[in-house]
Amino acid sequence: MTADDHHVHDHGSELSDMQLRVRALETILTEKGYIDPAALDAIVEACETQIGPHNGARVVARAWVDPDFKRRLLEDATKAANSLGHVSPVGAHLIALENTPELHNLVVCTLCSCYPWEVLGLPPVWYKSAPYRSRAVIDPKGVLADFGLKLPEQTKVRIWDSTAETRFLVLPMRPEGSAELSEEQLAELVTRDSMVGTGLPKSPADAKRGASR
Amino acid sequence: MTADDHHVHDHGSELSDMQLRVRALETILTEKGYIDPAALDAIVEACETQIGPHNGARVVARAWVDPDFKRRLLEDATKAANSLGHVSPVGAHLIALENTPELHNLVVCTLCSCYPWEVLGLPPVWYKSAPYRSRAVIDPKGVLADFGLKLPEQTKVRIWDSTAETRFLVLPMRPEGSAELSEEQLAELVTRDSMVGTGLPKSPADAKRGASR
Amino acid sequence: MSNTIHDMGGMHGFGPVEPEPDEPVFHEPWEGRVMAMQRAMGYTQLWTIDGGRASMEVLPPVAYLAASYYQRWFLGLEKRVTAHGLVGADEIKAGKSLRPGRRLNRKLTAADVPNTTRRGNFERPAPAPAKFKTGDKVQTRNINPTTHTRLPRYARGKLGTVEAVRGCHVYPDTAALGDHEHAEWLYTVVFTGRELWGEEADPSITVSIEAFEPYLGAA
Amino acid sequence: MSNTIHDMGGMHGFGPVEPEPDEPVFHEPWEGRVMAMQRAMGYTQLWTIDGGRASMEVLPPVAYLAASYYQRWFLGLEKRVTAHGLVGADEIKAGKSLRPGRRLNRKLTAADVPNTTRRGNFERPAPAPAKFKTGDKVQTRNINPTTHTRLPRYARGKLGTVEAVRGCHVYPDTAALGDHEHAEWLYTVVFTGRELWGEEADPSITVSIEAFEPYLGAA
Repeated sequence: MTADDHHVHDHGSELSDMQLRVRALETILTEKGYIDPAALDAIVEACETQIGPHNGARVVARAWVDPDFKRRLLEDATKAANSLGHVSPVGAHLIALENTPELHNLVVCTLCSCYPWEVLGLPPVWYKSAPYRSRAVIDPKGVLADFGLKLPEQTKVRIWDSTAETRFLVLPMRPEGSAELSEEQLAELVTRDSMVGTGLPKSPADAKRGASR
Repeated sequence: MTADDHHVHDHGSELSDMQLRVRALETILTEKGYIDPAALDAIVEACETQIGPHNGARVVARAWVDPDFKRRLLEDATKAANSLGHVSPVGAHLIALENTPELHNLVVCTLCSCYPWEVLGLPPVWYKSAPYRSRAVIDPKGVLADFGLKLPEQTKVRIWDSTAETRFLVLPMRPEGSAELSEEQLAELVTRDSMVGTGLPKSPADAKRGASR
Repeated sequence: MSNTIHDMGGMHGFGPVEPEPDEPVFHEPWEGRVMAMQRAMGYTQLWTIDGGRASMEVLPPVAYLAASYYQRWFLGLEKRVTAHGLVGADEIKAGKSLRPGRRLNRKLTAADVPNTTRRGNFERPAPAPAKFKTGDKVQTRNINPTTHTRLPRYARGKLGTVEAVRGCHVYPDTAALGDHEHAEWLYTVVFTGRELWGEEADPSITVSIEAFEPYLGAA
Repeated sequence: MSNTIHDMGGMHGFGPVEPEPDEPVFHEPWEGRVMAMQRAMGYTQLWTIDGGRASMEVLPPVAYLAASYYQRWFLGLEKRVTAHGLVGADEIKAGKSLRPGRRLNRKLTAADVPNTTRRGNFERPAPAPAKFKTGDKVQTRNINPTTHTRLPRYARGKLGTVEAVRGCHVYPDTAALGDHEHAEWLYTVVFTGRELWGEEADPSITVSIEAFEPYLGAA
């Protein structure tokens, strides 16, 4: 057993510890009148159902079909996203980053886990992990390779380190062969990873086969 | 229990694990004919008895009483130390660093644990620890304060990061009130820490009271 | 503290990124509770997001790295509620409240939740005009404060270009110390990969940070 | 790897230095055995001290930090003997030898030990004259290799002064990759605290590193 195995092993056994400790803190904060468990329930439910990458996908799909919306999105993504009634409200300083054949955008938060959760939901574990946070800024192509993504030779990569309260949403390129699709069908092609920059949208063919992420 | 406590706690229980694992590796290496346990015994014994700060102390004491030796020590510490028959043999590239009222020298190895072990013995745990390695180069006065050492206002601090195979021995200032002492008595005043730069030599009065380190 | 393990941009050795297929929003129910407690306590306005971050950054490095993400949030939250005198260490130990709570400015109810799924706005009126404009060459300062900052180590003392002026925002370095309103101009500053990582770096890479004005000097 | 957790100069958050009064040479008997095995295996000349260091630097960061010093040595040694094909992973697992060992160049005996308490000499004949001399201003290069180096992160891309020329020594960056003889000039290069840590740093501090010629450019 290495020291490393040791920690991995601990981790499992700590989970039930954590459950007890978290419950105790919630009890204390509730008894002291600081929090209302019903509010916590509502937050958890919102995270599990309401907010999520489907919101971002709708923004992207609209930008693909509506040049005027796309222009407004690149000008002020908060305002543009909030103009779509079916997207949950977006706070200040959302910034849309347009991918082109010449430029691929990749978003990271090296210092913690800043993420545009109103449009993408809570960040996945990998986004908050040391491997992603440490490597995205020094070895972005290696990181993309971990996601199975190899960009064309001529494409430059721009990494956005989210060090302040501005938040970044990648506007991926519309996939080939999607000319006939409706806005709703296009939204189905937009993956979470394609809006972070670690993936591309699904192709219409992939979507038919039911590929996910 | 915090995650931190958890690790501290593990540490204790790992010791016996370590004993078993180390013994197993020694058995394998011996059975395969790579090592001779008697040689290991001899190395451990040399570390526990032969090499140690008493060697460095003799070098320092001689430099305090013999200006010509001091000159030679500052020119080529390996050669000068090896000219003292009673000091165990010193390898190449030992460099002596003279403390003065204007300049205090402090030795660290930020990348691992490089240390002039022929004259000081194996490094203490603190020298190899993350707190010392991380802070000595950015907050040397804070580190000295951890050792209870406050330098005069006008004293500059020079930190030597041992990033190669050169090794550094601090030549501390001879303490006040030591004019009457013999070379052997002076050697008793020279502490390990005073030769790393994290301490000063004992004063003759301290030495009488039996202060150590 | 600024140069703690959380500032890991450019470090090696953490291994590959491992995406999890069909990852759930929470892996354990307690993770959701921690996230929700964080939001609910944030609503009291006793600290800003910067205070929250700072309380995780001071975790011992082994604890920081060994803890999972929500464990870190939990440890930070526990630290913050005790540091602010909201909960006693004895209560944490006992696992229950031992005395009445303090009166707080506001308390999040379930009815408020829909409004809190929108991020707060940290933009503030500008006390002075912006020093830099788009296209300006700037050099990031080499600062190493023992308090919170959002200027990562890898981007200190580097030459970059202002790409956008983002308005005037609450300044994290002072907000973490309790001044929740002091604001500074915020810029997107872009660096070449070679400026950050040396002449052997991939020339097709650029990296930007969101940099507050005190992080920058004219180049 | 170069930017791993072992390169911790200038980091915050590890807490105070805690000297131990009357510290023993070894805290546990196994520590002495690990130290001695390290020396005995080093004597075989299958790797240099740089290879030894590199094998510890690639430990996962949590393992590196959580392990005690001699645990780290042990983990590094275990990695090295298996990586060099001296011991099989199956033998490590079994805790005993399962087949005869390879023939090695030399084997340390008890009689050799007195000679091994003297450090090896890594100085080598110079292939070319030194590029720099005492007093020269130099700028350290900004390198971020994924292999071993002895140029710490905090001293990269900084202006310094050559204070001494130390001769021509085996170059760690290539030695760790298996070339045990390639040598480079070595210099003591000194920096002001302000160059390293910014204008707010204590002006009474200077820091030097021992820098190999490939780490340096003229300033």
